[in-house]
Amino acid sequence: MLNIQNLSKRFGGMDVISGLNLHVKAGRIHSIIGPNGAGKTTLFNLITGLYKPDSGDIRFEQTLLNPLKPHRIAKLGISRNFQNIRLFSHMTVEENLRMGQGTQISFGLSSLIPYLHGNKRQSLEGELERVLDLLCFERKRDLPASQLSYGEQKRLEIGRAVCSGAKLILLDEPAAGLNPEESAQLNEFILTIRDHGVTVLLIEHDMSVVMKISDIVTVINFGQKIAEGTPQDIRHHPAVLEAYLGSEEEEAV
Amino acid sequence: MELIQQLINGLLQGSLYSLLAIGFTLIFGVLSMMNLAHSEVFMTSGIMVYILIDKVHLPLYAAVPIVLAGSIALGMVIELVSFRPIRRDYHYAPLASTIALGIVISELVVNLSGSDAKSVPSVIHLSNLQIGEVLISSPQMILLLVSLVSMLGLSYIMKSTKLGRSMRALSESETAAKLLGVHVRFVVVSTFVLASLLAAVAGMLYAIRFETVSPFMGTMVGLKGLAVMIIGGLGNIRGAMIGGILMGLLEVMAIALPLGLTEYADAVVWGMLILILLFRPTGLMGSSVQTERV
Amino acid sequence: GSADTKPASAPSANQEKTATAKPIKIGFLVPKTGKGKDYGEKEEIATKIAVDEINAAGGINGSKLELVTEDTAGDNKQAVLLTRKLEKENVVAISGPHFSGEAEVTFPIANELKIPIISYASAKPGISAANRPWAFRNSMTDDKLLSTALPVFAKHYNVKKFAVIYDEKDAVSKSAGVDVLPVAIEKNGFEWVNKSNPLAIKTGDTDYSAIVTKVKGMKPEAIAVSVLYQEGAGLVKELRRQGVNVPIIGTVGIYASAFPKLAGEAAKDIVVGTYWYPEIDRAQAQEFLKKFEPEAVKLTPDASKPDPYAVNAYDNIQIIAKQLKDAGLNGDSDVKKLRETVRSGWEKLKDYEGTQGKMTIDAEGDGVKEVHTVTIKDGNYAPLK
Amino acid sequence: MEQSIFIFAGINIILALSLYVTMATGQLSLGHGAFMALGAYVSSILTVHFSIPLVLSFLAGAAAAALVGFAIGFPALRIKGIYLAVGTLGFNEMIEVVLRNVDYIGGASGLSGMSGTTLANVAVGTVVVLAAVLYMNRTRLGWAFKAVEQDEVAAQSMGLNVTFFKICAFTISAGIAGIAGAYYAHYMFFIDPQSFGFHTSLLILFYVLIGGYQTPWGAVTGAFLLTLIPEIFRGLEEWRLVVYGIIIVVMMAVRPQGLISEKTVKTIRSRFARKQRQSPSSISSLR
Amino acid sequence: MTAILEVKAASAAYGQIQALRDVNLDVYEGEVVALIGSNGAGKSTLLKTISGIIRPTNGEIRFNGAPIHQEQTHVIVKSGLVHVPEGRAILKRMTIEDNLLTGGMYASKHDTPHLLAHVYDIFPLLRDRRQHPAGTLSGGQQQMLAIARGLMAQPKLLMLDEPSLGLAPLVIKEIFGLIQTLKASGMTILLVEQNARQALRIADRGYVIENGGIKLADRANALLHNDMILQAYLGGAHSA
Ligand SMILES: Nc1ncnc2c1ncn2[C@@H]1O[C@H](COP(=O)(O)OP(=O)(O)OP(=O)(O)O)[C@@H](O)[C@H]1O
Ligand SMILES: Nc1ncnc2c1ncn2[C@@H]1O[C@H](COP(=O)(O)OP(=O)(O)OP(=O)(O)O)[C@@H](O)[C@H]1O
Ligand SMILES: [Mg+2]
Ligand SMILES: [Mg+2]
Repeated sequence: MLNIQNLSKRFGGMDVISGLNLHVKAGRIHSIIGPNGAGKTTLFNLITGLYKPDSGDIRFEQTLLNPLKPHRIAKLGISRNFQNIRLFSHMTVEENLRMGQGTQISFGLSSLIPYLHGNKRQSLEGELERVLDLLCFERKRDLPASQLSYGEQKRLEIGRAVCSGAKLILLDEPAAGLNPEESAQLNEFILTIRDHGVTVLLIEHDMSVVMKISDIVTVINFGQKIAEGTPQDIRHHPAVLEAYLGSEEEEAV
Repeated sequence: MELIQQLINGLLQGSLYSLLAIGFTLIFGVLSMMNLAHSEVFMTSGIMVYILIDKVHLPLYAAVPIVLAGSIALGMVIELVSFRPIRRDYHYAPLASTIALGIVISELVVNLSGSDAKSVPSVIHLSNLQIGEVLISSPQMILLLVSLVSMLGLSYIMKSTKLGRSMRALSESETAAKLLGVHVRFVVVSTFVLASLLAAVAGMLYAIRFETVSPFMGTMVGLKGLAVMIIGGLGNIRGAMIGGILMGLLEVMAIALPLGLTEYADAVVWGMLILILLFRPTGLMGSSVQTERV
Repeated sequence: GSADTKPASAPSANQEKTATAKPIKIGFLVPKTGKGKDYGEKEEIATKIAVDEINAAGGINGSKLELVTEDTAGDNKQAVLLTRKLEKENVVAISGPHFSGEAEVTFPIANELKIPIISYASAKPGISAANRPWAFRNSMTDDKLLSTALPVFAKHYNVKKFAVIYDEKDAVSKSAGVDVLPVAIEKNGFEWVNKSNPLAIKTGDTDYSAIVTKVKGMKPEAIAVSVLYQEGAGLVKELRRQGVNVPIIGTVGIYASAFPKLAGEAAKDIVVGTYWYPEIDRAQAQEFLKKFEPEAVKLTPDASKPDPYAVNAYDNIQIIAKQLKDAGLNGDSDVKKLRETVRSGWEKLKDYEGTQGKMTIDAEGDGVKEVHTVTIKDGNYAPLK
Repeated sequence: MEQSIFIFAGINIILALSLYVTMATGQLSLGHGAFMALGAYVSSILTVHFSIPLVLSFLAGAAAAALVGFAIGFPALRIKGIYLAVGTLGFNEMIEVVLRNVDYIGGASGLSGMSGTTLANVAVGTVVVLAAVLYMNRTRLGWAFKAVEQDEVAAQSMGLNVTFFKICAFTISAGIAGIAGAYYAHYMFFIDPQSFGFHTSLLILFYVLIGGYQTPWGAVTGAFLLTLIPEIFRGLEEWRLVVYGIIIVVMMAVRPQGLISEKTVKTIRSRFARKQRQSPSSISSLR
Repeated sequence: MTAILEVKAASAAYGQIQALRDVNLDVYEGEVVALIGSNGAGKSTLLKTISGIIRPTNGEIRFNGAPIHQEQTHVIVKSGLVHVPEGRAILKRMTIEDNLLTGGMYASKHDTPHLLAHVYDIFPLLRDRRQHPAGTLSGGQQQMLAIARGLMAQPKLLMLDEPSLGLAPLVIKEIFGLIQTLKASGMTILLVEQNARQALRIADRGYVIENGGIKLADRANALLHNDMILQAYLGGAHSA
């Protein structure tokens, strides 16, 4: 579904991503892990078009993403959340989710015409309620995003990404700031959306999430892939232990 | 020869813009908000010079400290009423507030001293410097030196001192600065004091050079100062200096060169501003390194 | 029109003292705040002197004169608003406004509402002509002033090569600098050194070093400046500072009672054509000055002499009062009739003897008066001899 | 009160709404005087020189302004915040200089002879513009503007074409300002370049900031109040402007978000709509 | 042992929203105290209230015996109570070193180089990039900078709001190790963590906060084995 070949990106003389190949299969939960500064977020930024690659190809279902603007890429069916929260802080929870549907319905001049897309709007309403429900935001739906706590904002961002109805969702550290109980709920949530046929590309440092739900894990360091495999393989991979996990101990679930 | 004279004219004319822009940029650099009443401090200090010398008949050396003190007080008042009550989230509010305050200040001056321009008696006659055929106005020369010195001094302060770091921290985030132990009020007030001092010096030297002050003299010069700040890059003190000189030179050259642009001198200046922004959206010396991570 | 006057209301001194008739209201548009404040305040003094004089002398056929003063702040929008407001208040005529921009917007309204309006200061050519028959200006435009003053000036200093500097932002100065001065210079057969090379400053400028350096290089024998007096003072100072000591002739904008002090030592060999200067040799003028100066000195001690505009404002009231008095009308008369009387009075005004010598309103609705070529001597305007 | 005041109030409300539209996408413009000038000049030339009907000339004025707004929108994309504010101010000044030097339109002397603005047609114009802006705000287009204002990067990732929305806002806004300019010109009988200088742009900014930039209602309120206040204080004579300034300073200190904020509107709306709102939520809580 | 920090019946609100209710909390000198609770419980609000970013509506807060609930933040910081906030509050345009130096504002000229060297030793990565704008750092790197900056202030009491946020497992271990080292060197620490299990492991005592009020306070070890806590905050019993 997503095919990345020989991708490279430099910042100020530093190779942040160098010659990375990545293959994401449809309907999977594909995790990316790696030390801080390994280039994971940069990879997301490259996929979603916020950064332009120095070299290499990114293909999504045959479409070459390299020359596309971020909003085009979003419209192709790729949505994401942000590691540093970027909510529409003056909008309410509900409005934020509604903005997430931007890929599904035109927000342009045609929206000035009343009653256009009536059916579509209705179905989007339903979907919105469902997400509100799933994320337990019903009580806070009318609260401005700025008045949520960190963890709540984090959850809202995930909800917004999910609302887009995208085929591929990129989640950057969704569990950061959630307590174990909540990340367990998050696991359920991610599995649910996967079961709805959505592909998930996940960056996460919380191994209780990664190891439990990933179908495949890619480990990168210094912008290069150092390992790839099932969670079981990765857990015992020496290079990964050395660079990322540290000595093997009680991560076991 | 004429060209050299014109270059000097431009340099000197620009130094006034520089000095004002340094004040503008200093305040922006700390608060990330604009003080559009800053040019009224310049105007008021000019008017104060006139009142103290022409009406109160003080000698210049006695007038100077009073003007400086008055301007600092005015700067502090501006801070008190237009900035202190307003939280960062509402960064537009000081725009309206300081414009309105500027109106209040200039209308007060008009009501108290009339709307006419006033001639300042030449108590000290700083004679012009004549080098060959080139004529250099001494007060403007001083203005240029003051701008240079304050640029160097302030750049150093901003870069390498505790106060400077506090200022920069404050400009990015008030909460973060507080958590790091920055005494917010002290830093803000010091900034206004510094900026007002510069404006006062500019106002006084202007009064001495042109021997005329008026309640409206802040408007046009202030607008140019604003443009200069933008040309240099918000918060960049060296940028403000260079921008001012550039603006002065350009203004003079629009008149001096036989391009038929005299009537369009202003358009040339603003055109340059727009051009610069097109190619460098954050000014000549504004940081182009993208620090906003996604 | 004595036929209109009822026999019973034959003028009598005692009746006037008791003032049985309703007062006659005159509107007065004046900039009392903002950029024109200092002018406006003096215009108000002068106007009040005129009103007081008339009321002290018994008013107009049994009516007191009542002034309705409105502050335009020099702002076109407010001038529009206030003109309509004054009309609603049933004023008989409006004296004002001051600025040409304000005249541009108020004259059409006056024309539409059929109320006479007489500006005492506007000097931009053509505004009254475009708004016949209700708009007038008791002021003179540059073309008329310069056609007299320029030859006198040139002859006096024996100069033939002129440079022209004008203010491109101020409409009056620009039209004088672009249309009037060049014509006058060439008509007199003089040379215009910067013909292909316009020299412009603009209102609000303060540093004139560049333009002066440029003029200096052109080596003119004389300089004609079409600028307002505040900019004018700065400009001549800079000219003198850079050693350009040629004589200077100015347009209307440069004549101001505050100018000599503002220009200081630089105010040498500066000539301007005017229909008024304080030393003018007329009893009425000196009488007016005696009342005016003690008031004005309280406001602007440096410039207590009236500008031509204040004098015009004074004359405006006197002329209107005289017209109504002569027509035998008072405050009880129909306001439409009063207005028409004033209008036709102005239209026909000829050789009126006011403070400034004979004045006439020409077919365009503008004043035509005797022109004096004056220069600055000891900080005062005096005839060029 | 004199009806001129209401005419000016109407024109100012249109201006404030126009600036509101750009500010809705987070673009602070101090160049709206120039757009107003374009509308004023184009419509005036059409009515005075070509005797085109008023309505058509107004539309042409708006279109001309919108076109320039569209053109300005592109460079404005890269320029943000205060840079954009001062850049547009520079644009305003440049347009003024250019207008001053074009003889066909009267140069510094200005242009006169227009007429036709009445209280009735200003009222219609104001209501139509207000209704349009309010409607726009409720559509997804309005939401997109808000999203762009709050976070461009996030908006892009929601599939919103930030470029399109920003230029769209600039174009619409300039067009609205052009309409205001046309009304102004045909009321004043006379226009000159100075009537549209940066002072005008600053005044427009005032209306929006004092009234509140978060909603169209704020812009309307600000424009209306600030048109009226100077008239109410006429009795203060020369202290009028001082008092005016002080009022604004105090207002900003007390309500930096402007008189009418989004919250105000919401509170008022929910007060009216309380009953309807409560029923569905109580049903869902029963479930 | 004396309480270095005493929070007595403190309440705080954001406008109408009551975020803290009658919170009582003590931290004794040399302790590590963990504060746990779910999203929106009020943990960050409590820290903000202590450090003077928001004013309590009620109650009293004392640091070293002196009341601080009316003090300005910079005074509180100067007295040795330092708060490393959630969301990092990095000064993005300033270089990493300037960030650190600003953090070490009240250190003497003499101490500053040593302090710098010290934190660079803890986070060598920061040394490599010390002249870069801090905004270019990756999320986790920014978190390290925030912690390092807190250390620069040489606090007596350090309040860490989710220090492990966004850090790789290896680094989290280091951070927890660091906390223990700091404790050993005599620093007192108030720790807010979602990673409750690890937090409680290194803490002496723990508080559980829920809906803006303290629900439970006990020795950390006891909390670790409290069934209710296990269920609600530690992700269930099965992994104990
Ligand atoms: N715009 C930029 N300018 C300069 N350097 C950058 C920029 N973006 C990323 N980098 C650098 O690239 C490296 C990788 O950053 P990235 O954010 O991708 O890391 P990450 O793997 O997401 O780390 P973390 O787990 O800490 O979030 C970092 O060293 C960062 O400083
Ligand atoms: N700026 C704010 N304005 C209004 N309400 C706020 C604000 N910040 C937080 N709140 C509210 O206060 C409550 C407590 O928030 P706080 O940030 O203290 O939670 P927390 O325990 O730190 O949660 P998290 O683990 O998600 O960081 C939350 O319900 C939140 O909605
Ligand atoms: Mg990252
Ligand atoms: Mg928190």
